[in-house]
Amino acid sequence: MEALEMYTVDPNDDVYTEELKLNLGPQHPSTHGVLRVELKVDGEIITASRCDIGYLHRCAEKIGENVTYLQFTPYTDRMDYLASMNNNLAWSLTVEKLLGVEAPERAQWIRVIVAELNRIASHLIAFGTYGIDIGANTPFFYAFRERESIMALLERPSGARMLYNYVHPGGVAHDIEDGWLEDVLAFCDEFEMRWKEYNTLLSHNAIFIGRTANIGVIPKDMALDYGLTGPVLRASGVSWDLRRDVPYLAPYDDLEFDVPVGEGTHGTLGDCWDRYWVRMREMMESIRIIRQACPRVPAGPFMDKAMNRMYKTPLKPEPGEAYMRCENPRGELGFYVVAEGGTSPIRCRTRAPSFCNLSVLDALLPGTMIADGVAIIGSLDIVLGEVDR
Amino acid sequence: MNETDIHSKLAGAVVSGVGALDESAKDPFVVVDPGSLVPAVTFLKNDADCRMEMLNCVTAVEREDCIEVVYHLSSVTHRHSLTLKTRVERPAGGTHESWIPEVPSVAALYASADWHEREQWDLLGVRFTDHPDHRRILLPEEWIGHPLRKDYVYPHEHGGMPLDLDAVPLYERDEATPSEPAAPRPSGTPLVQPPNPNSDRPDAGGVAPADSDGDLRSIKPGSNDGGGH
Amino acid sequence: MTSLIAFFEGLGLEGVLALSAAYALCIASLLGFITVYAMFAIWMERKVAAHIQVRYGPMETGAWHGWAQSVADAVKLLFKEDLIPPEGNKFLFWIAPAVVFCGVFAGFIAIPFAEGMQIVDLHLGVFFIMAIASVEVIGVIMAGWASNSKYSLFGAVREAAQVVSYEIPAATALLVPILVVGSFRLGDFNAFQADHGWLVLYNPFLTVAALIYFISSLAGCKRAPFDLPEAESELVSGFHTEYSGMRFSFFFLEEYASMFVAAALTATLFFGGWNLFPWGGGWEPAPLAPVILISKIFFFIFVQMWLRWTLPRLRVDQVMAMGYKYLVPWAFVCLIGAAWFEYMGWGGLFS
Amino acid sequence: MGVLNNSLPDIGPVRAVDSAIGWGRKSSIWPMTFGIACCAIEMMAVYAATFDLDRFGAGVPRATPRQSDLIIVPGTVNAKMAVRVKRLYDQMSEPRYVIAMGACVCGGGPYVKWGYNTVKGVHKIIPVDIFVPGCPPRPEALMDGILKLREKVGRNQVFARQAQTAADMDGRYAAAK
Repeated sequence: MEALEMYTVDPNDDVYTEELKLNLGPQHPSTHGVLRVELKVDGEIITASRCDIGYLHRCAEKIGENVTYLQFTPYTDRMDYLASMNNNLAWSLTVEKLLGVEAPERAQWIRVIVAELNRIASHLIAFGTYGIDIGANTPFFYAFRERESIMALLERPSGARMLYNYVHPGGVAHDIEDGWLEDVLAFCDEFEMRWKEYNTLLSHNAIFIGRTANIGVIPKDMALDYGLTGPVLRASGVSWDLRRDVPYLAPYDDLEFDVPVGEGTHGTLGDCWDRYWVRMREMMESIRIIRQACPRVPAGPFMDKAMNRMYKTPLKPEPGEAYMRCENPRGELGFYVVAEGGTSPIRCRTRAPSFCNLSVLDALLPGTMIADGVAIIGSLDIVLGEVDR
Repeated sequence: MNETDIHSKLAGAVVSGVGALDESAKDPFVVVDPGSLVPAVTFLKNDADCRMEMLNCVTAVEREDCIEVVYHLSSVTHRHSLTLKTRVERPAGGTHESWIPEVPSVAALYASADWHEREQWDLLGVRFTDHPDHRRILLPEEWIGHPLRKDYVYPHEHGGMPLDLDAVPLYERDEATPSEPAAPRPSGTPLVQPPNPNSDRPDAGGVAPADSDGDLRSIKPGSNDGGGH
Repeated sequence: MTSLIAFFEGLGLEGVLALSAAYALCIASLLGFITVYAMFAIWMERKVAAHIQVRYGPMETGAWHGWAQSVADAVKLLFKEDLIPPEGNKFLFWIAPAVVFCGVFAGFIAIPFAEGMQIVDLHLGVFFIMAIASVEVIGVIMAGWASNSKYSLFGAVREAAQVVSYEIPAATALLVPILVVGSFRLGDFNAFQADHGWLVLYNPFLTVAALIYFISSLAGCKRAPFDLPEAESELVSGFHTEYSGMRFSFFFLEEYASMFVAAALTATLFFGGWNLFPWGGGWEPAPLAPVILISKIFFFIFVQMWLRWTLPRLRVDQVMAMGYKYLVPWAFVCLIGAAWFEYMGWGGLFS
Repeated sequence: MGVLNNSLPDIGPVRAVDSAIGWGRKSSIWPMTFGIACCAIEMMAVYAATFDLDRFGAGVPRATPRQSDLIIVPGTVNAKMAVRVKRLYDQMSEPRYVIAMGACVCGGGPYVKWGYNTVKGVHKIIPVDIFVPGCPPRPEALMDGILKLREKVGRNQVFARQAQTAADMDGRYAAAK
């Protein structure tokens, strides 16, 4: 940023530059959907920015207040559409907390496997689209190739390709078929090989490191102040993972996994490369979790019997409220539900990780170049469906 | 520390306005007066034993008799969390959207509160006093009403874009004979335009031309704005 | 050219008439060549990209591997609405693609495909190509400015900065073989390399110079990793954001044509021209010369495509830093080093 | 072409020119890089290696509306976005085609009842050529939609007068195939 310091705008000078207003989005190739950022630029350098969101506001919270608890599950799919399983899981856990029930053990282990598979799928999109943002198109195609395998795996128990509606309050919607776990393990072996390929192609590429290292640095205090969570927080050096620190599913206690934290390998702690690299390493941790979990899935029911009976009439929790949070691929997804005895809650609040992670953007952009701005937006890995809900 | 310890520390430190801890709830919560919200949050953030570094979520809840604002705080250092609530009673007659409750903003303490509070203003119409940038966030600035209120009336169209299922498509509309305006909705209270606190325009809250608010948004269509690449 | 004029004179045309007939024939055949080549190159680019990206690319249009894909694209673009932004400068917007195309088109006339098989045998051939190729920048700036779009303007300014900066290392690197051969005439390079082997192997400085020229030519052709003027993830489509239909296809054509010129210079100046083997020769049958040269050119075009679909894009300040901090000094080092080697009489691996 | 549009008699040579243009257009439908919501991910899957839309010559996503022929509207359009979608459509150059992808875009989808903010179908805003329902449609469904669009584009008449009878239409359809 040394260029910026000697670059001051003074209209009294004989030669001075004017600021230009540049509008990024809502239709722009690299705003990851319909984010709109209004920029003031001085040449290539951004001097001020303002996020404008809401281009995908789909009234999810209003719908949550009008439909039953079970009916809301598919709407959670459509919030973070890259990690539907994790969203289903968070919602189911919230309703279970409200009802005071717990899913049977088999369901819990299945939930862990599908959630981690979906975490990999989500990080693969982050990897692929980040490559496009930086100007390398090929990683996207590689990422989608493996993502298709994951989708095929998740399609078998759930019946859907992308928005699964699979994890329900009280368990999972269907049992897994025989042989599915073996296929998951086979995928793990294949993926490990592919992962190395990605690193050869993109992660350690000198141009890629040059574009992402030292860019968009989020210090630890700033990250906490903005309520950032997930890989974005961990890249800033805060070891905070709800799976480990606030275990919301019993199996996570029994599983061994590391929480990757940013190290500032190629630049400063908390820069874009760190965020990218934390995601890449998290994929391998997820593989590790799946490998441990697959042999340990116990026999038994996949759905709570009492809950299954309750589905015949809409669920009616006692008046009360519950806040449940889960570690999603993008960070802490929280559902805050207030029930007053009816078949639908009176308030159904979503604490979306992308929403909080995006709020830091306006603080990061000033002083960077336009190309860096694209790199920063990509490294935050937002999903607009979740930002706007 | 668990919630009880935090509550006793908090009750001891802040002079007034901290209610009892409701331990029967699934997430035990403390109710504080709106007036003592900022001191309470400041204490929770700065006290060495509490260290609530992170404000996870700000939620406004419309109840029968009041609007509640719920703060979920958590500490990364000590791995504990607390739910804090503040309540604004509904005045007599304040049943519809004209009633705008006011709660002090904590955006000066937590940067994350900025967007959360804007969202609650946008969707539920809770005004956060001293908020640095008190605008709508999800809906367009000229939107009428706050949709998560229980008595919200759904609009038929916005900014020329039809929102009804049976609306006539834009390109099939005959300019000479405009289509019949949709019949007014049978139920619901009359639409009252809420005042826009952060605008100096006299017609704030009314129908304004798109993208005409704020200095940055004044990029006009035709130059290089909005939808166009 | 002279032989063509003689041919027309033999047909009974005189003086100016024979000259203009010869020129018309040349221009027509060149236009045809460029169009056919560009269509093939675009198809090739899509296939190369697809195979790098574990897919097939065009398969349906035409029967065999989508060979007619570019033809269909051309037909489509020909019959597409031609939009001119009402707020922009209509005349400049209209003429910019032509200016861009003319610059590159003129570069083709000096390329020798075989002994005597070139339109004009210029004594300053290398110089001419370098100079005329720079005209393209003017057209791009015209396009960016006349579009009345901020993204176009950004793309145009980036192009201006980048191309002008990379002319310096490119020209300096080209001076190295010129110094060794002692001529600007492109035909002389072929003759020299027939005697002494490929110049890229002549001495180490020429090897580095070849690399520097190739990298600079990538920047000159706006190819990745230097495709900043049309960086899709940042500037939508850069300077041609507002162009549609046929006018847009001229920019397409220009990009591929300039790739050809750059690859032709690389092949002629450093990689033996139409001499097949690195140790020189000149004994290949004459009809094979164009085949050899064009194969080499397509190899370099393939390398350009390969790089494009593998590497991420540099940032604008990194592009400048790379040009001025690394390429320019190294180009001068090569120039001085090669001069020293020539003075000492060293070099010439195969001579 | 302007005045010549659909004004020449429907005879053999004109028809041949028309079908050549139709062949060019249908073989080279360049979509716009445009993503809104969930469906955009499935749309990306269609471009990606497994499905590879480029086989049909449609895999050149252009970022600018000026150069694109097809706008796939992939995901819920709300009041704020609808203005932009309309403007994008207006900025495209003729001939332009629209595919409505997904239930939300075809008619409101899951948000039809309680969505105070959503436009119930993008056909309220811009004319749509092909509807691809599903939430989200599988990539195969979108591929099918694009193939249907190819058929539609291929039998379009540029110069010749519009077909008058159904039999005439069928003849053209067979010829275009």
